[in-house]
Amino acid sequence: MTTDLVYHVAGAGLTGLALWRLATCRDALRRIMALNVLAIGIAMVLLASGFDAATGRTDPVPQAFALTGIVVLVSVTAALLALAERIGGRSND
Amino acid sequence: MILEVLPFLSLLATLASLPRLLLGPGAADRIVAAQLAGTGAVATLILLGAATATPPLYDVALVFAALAAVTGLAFVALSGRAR
Amino acid sequence: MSAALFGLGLVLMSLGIVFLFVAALGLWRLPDLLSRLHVLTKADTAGLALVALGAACVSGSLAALLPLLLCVVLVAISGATIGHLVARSVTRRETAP
Amino acid sequence: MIAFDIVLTLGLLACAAMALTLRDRTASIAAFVVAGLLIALSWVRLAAPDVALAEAAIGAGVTGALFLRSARRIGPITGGPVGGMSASIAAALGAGGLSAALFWAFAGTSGPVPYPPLVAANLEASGVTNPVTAVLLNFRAWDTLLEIAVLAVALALVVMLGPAPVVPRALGELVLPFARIVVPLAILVAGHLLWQGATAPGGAFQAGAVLAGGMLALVLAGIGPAGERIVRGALLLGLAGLAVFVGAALAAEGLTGRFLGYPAGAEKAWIIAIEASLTLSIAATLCLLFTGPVRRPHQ
Repeated sequence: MTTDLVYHVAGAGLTGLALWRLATCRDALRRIMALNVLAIGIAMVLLASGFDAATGRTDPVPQAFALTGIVVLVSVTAALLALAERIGGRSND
Repeated sequence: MILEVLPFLSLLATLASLPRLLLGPGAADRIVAAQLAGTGAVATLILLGAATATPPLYDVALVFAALAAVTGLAFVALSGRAR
Repeated sequence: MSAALFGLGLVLMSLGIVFLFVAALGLWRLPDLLSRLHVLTKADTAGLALVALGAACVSGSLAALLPLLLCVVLVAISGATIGHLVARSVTRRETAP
Repeated sequence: MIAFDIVLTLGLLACAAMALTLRDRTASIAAFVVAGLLIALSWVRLAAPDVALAEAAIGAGVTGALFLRSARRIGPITGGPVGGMSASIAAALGAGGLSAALFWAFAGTSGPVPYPPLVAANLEASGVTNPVTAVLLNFRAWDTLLEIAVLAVALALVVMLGPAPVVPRALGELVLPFARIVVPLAILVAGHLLWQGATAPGGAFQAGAVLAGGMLALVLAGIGPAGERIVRGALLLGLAGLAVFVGAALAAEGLTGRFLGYPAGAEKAWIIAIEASLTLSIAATLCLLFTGPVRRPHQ
């Protein structure tokens, strides 16, 4: 039982949870949130596979990917939320 | 090693605010619970940094501390009637 | 000297964690929102301050002191402000028609 | 520490499940914010402090505020699940199968990987000593350029959609001391992260996200810069990051003949200059993604 195995399981669990909600939920906000959880789960799996338990270091290349992914994720989230507001929002705030 | 037990205990204290987040009853109770979890996360990061002697973790704690109020502020400023 | 400092740091950190648990307990047990806000502004801030002080003792370097101090100041101000604002919005809503 | 990891991931899964299943909007968003805290802790445990810094800044500062804004505008959750019980079970089986496949594909891959020795061998030539910054702005700078392009596209999309501007409630005078102390300190932290990004965890994304969080705090406190001209300026600043990056890439091409290949000896200066402009641009972009552009004329 090592650290990276724990995070592999957690990342796969987050991914599964998010996929299930994406498939079964009708609410736009909930779906965008599920998309966020999905991206985090994938990043966790990626980082866990780059983690070297012997040295306690993580491969810098997956780290850079995860970092890029987080910034892209927040911009995509903002764009999707603006779309969701436009589609489903009450006309007068 | 006692230094490694302390972050664990602090993590437990952080997670202890989750029932209040789940039960509510009001929206403000849930936000207060999240705020409290934020402080707990700062404490956990500091303890992890002390336990593993990695000062970069203090920077992560600092970022959390600097932005701790933004979610609560958004909740208060955007709730209720618009001006 | 450094062993004494280390021991002091451990004691302070443990005390801080006790405060954090007290804060969590208060969040569970206190009856309403306004009393729960006490937890946010007092027990939690005190706990974090003790933890940071202990960590500064354990790491034993002055360079680590500045970020820790800043953390405590920022969390104290944020907690107080959010506590005030939440209380304000709740009481306004209760007294307003 | 294995107990710490297990409890942390269990708490994370619980928070994510709460965020994705609770019927109350605020509860769901609060659980999502707490999940963000736990995710940053997970990145710390996975020895990725750079990622943890970005997650902390974006999770604590931007995402929660974004979701709260949209929840306020869209209203409470309405409508049941897609399909019935059988559809839900089928979806659960499919999702479970996919995540099991993901676990199976990645968990067995802990063999020797080529990247860490390669990065370590070329770190000297990259001009910086933080390996993550070296990958982001030297070895794989092309990816980072495209990422900035994604940010610019998202900004353009939000501008075209034109969401209603954020109008925060008046919060009274007690937010002023908060804004006078916390926001300058946040800016200080951002500068610190930018400066140390060359040698230690930190860099343009982390600094930009912290700066954006500080600006959001100002806007929400009702004392942020408003007005058409400032918003237009921020828009230009947001798009300027991409222009600077492309300009630097072309200039480097002209100087060295390689796309984004910095002149030898001056790598650090180039990287710091690009990062500094990216920080401002990312901060302006993230802030505008929250506040929205100028109100549309026909509204």
